[in-house]
Amino acid sequence: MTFILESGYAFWNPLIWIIVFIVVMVVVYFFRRRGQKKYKKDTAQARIFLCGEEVPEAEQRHIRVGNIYWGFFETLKEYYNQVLRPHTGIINDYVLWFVAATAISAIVLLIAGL
Amino acid sequence: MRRVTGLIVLLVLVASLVSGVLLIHPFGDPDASDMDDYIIENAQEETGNNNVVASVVFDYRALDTYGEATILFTAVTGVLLLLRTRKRREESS
Amino acid sequence: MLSKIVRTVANQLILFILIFGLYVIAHGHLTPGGGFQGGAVIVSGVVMLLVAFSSKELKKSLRERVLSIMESTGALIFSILAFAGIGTAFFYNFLVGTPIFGRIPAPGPGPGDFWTGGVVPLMNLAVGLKVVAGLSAVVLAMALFASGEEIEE
Amino acid sequence: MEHIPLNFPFLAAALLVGVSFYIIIFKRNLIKLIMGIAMLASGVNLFLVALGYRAGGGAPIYTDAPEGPMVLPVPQALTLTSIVINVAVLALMLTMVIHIYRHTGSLDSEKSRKMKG
Amino acid sequence: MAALITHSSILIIAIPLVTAFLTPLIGMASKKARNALVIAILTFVAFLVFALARDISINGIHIYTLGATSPDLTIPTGFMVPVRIILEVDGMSILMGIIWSIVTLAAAIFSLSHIASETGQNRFYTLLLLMVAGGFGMMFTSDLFNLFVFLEIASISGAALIAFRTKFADTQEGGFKYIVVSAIASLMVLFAIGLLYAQYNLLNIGALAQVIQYTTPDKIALALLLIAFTMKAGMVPLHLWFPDAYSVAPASITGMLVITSHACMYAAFRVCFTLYGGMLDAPVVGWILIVFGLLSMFVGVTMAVFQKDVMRFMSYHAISQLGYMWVGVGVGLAVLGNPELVATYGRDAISGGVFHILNHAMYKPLLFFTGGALFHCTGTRDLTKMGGLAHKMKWTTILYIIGTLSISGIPPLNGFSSKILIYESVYQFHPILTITGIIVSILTLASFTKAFHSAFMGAELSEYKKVKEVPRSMIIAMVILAAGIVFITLFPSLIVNWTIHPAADALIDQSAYINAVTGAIP
Repeated sequence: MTFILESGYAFWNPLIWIIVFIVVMVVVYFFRRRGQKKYKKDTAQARIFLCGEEVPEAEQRHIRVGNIYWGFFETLKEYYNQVLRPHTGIINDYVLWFVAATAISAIVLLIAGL
Repeated sequence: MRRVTGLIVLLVLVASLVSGVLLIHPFGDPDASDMDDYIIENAQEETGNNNVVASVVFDYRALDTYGEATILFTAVTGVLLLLRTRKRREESS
Repeated sequence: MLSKIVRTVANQLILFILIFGLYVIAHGHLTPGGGFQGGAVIVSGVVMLLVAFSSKELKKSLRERVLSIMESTGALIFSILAFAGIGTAFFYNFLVGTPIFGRIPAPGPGPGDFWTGGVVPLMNLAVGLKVVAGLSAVVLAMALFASGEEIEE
Repeated sequence: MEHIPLNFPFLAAALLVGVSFYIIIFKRNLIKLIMGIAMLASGVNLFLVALGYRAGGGAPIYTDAPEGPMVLPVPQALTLTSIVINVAVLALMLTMVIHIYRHTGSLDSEKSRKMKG
Repeated sequence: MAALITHSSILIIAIPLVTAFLTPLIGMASKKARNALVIAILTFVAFLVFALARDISINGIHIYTLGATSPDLTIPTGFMVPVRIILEVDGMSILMGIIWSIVTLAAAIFSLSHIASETGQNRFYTLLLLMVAGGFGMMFTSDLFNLFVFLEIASISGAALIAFRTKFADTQEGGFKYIVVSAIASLMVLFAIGLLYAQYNLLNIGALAQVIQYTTPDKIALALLLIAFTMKAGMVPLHLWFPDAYSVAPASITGMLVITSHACMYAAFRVCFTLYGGMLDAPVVGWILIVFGLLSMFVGVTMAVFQKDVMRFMSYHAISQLGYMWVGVGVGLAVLGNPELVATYGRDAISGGVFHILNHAMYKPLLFFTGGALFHCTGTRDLTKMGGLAHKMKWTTILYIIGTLSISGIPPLNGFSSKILIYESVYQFHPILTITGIIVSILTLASFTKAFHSAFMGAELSEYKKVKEVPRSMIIAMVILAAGIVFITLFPSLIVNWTIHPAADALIDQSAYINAVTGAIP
């Protein structure tokens, strides 16, 4: 069987997954068809309502990358402060890290062999 | 801070390198030299070279030399690629 | 551009450097030396010319296009010599035992024979050509770039 | 450990590597950094070529060779290859430093950096 | 044909080299001829690689002795150890070779229009071919010093290509960082080779593996080799140069640089599994790889969420994905001394790690190419300036979605099949590894969604009214890789049985590699 991937515990078969996916899609389509028939495009039904305020242009409504996941970064502020510290961008530091890693692994290997 | 850590780490590295090089064979007395002895003995017969180093460079380890020549070619190409100027000046003028 | 004395001396000296470099390249299979070393000797002469004359002057006689072609040619000769042995194995020394460079020297120390070495002398020549062209091109390109001259594409 | 006094060339190579790492880590000037790399290469080459030495050995070349043992030829070939490789690397590095200087007007590795984080 | 197969391993290395020497000459005459030559040669090389792969699956390890009286004669008659340089291609090498041949072909096709407006194209293609040859040499050689030489070819040409766009300052900086790091790493590799050569007077990996003792200098050499190769592969905390160099290169080159990282990773595996093999203090080295791998996964992905430069963002993801492979193979290495555990989950862990190399080599160049397509159209890599590009670049959007789903391990795409192999086997070693892996996978999806939203979604922006879909050759290059993804998706078991398991077995079974050199009958 070329489709079944044995992974030790269980198996993985993309074909089954795709078939299930298609079946689910058909079911979803079936439910969707039973939806409201009264919906009309380009009427007040479809327009954005912003508490009566004027809605900005489509171009301005695009959320730029700097504003996405703000809460995530705010929560992990401490972590990011720490993890950004080694990222200095100075080539000398890169070599220092190399020297440090080599020294540490040499010591670990030497001690472990004793 | 950086200086102190750097120096400590550097000293550890140098210490391990020194301990490594001190435990190999004594200078001037290689432990094992099978491969080199074979080359010294057979270079004249197999490659017809009096210069054993040349026979190693161009016969026994010729792929290294090919790679070395390629590296030189690469570096020259790279330098000439990076120092190209003519077209750019035409664009700006 | 340096004084006239330096230029004249450099003009005369380049010939000897060239001969010495060619000697080192050609006898690479007999004496210490070889393509890389001899090539470096000749390039040192080119650097001397570069110091004595300006890069502008040198550019007239050493075209980068020519150097580029020379370098590719050297590398291609090397490749052809490598591919020629492919009947047996890549890099097989197929010239040993043939009339061209094919003599086998007597075992042990000896005076040395120029017509020995198989493909090694030819490879030395190819590498020498390549090193001369390549390193001259690098030195020249750096000098030209530093002086704000144009470099050929 | 009994052969420490005879191992000075190896020791010198290891220390040369250490000194050049010191230069590479602590000197902010890019040209000095390149010099450090050149020294590092010299240290490694010294180590390699010292490996092949045999006490009292001559060059492994049969043309009018004196009697006696010959030193090992393979380390010499390796060193030759390594030297040429380092020439190539240095040429390319210097070219890039020329460009960095043209663009940023500085040779300091901290002041000339644009990318961070 | 038989002769072609016999010599194929050296031809795969030599043909790109010879073409590289020819390219400047032909390029002076005609641009079109040069482009056609490059593509044709890379196609031919890919064909040779596949022919060699078929031969290896039938006849076992392919061996080629350079300059000997017969290519099979690894050891001179009447002698004990190999003298000449030997190329040895086993399951793992050929897997890397297949990856490299596909990705280089795609990258060359992508370059055709990606750098069409730049100067210095002759030299660009020359360096590209040299890099191809260097990569193949690294993968196929069984000689340590030769490995160093090819490593240098790949890194020098890579550095020159990174700095290709000389009019920007950051390209020069990225190229400089890359070459400094490569030079130091490869010099340390050379030092380690010196340490090994001093004790055993050998340079061949197979012959060295037979006699290696794991003395103190050997341990130092192992540390130097391991850290040098992991640095070149971009493992945290040695990854700092990685985004700097990868984000500024032309996109086609970045796609290839990812695979050179894999090649360095392959070299590290080769050193651990084949060179030291049974003598190795396997749990310690395994745990070193696992700890650094976990760090790579986590730090890589969290730094990626933070990025605003599209190429930089993808480079951090490459670091994170490389962590999966380190963890998978590290677990396999940690249990290497215990045949029972190897059979239970060690082999599956190594297979998962190796399978992830293959998958990553398909979707990460694809993502880098889409990033390059964005740069090609908008002239910027800054995600904050992008938006609404899906309206104009439909093909790029679809291909980006395929890559995103694949890298985040969404079933049924190929990223999932390798990740499930890693998760299930690694869980039996230590559950925390799997948990970290799943968290990282979620964060990967989150960050790619963010980049997708900011670049492709939203209304059309006025500054990009004139943007058109990228030229056809770029789309073809991306479609080649996407086709690879779809193929692996549909037939995971076929791929695993044909290529991944032989590769994992080649890593585990050290003796086969040694026997191929020393000529003993297995």
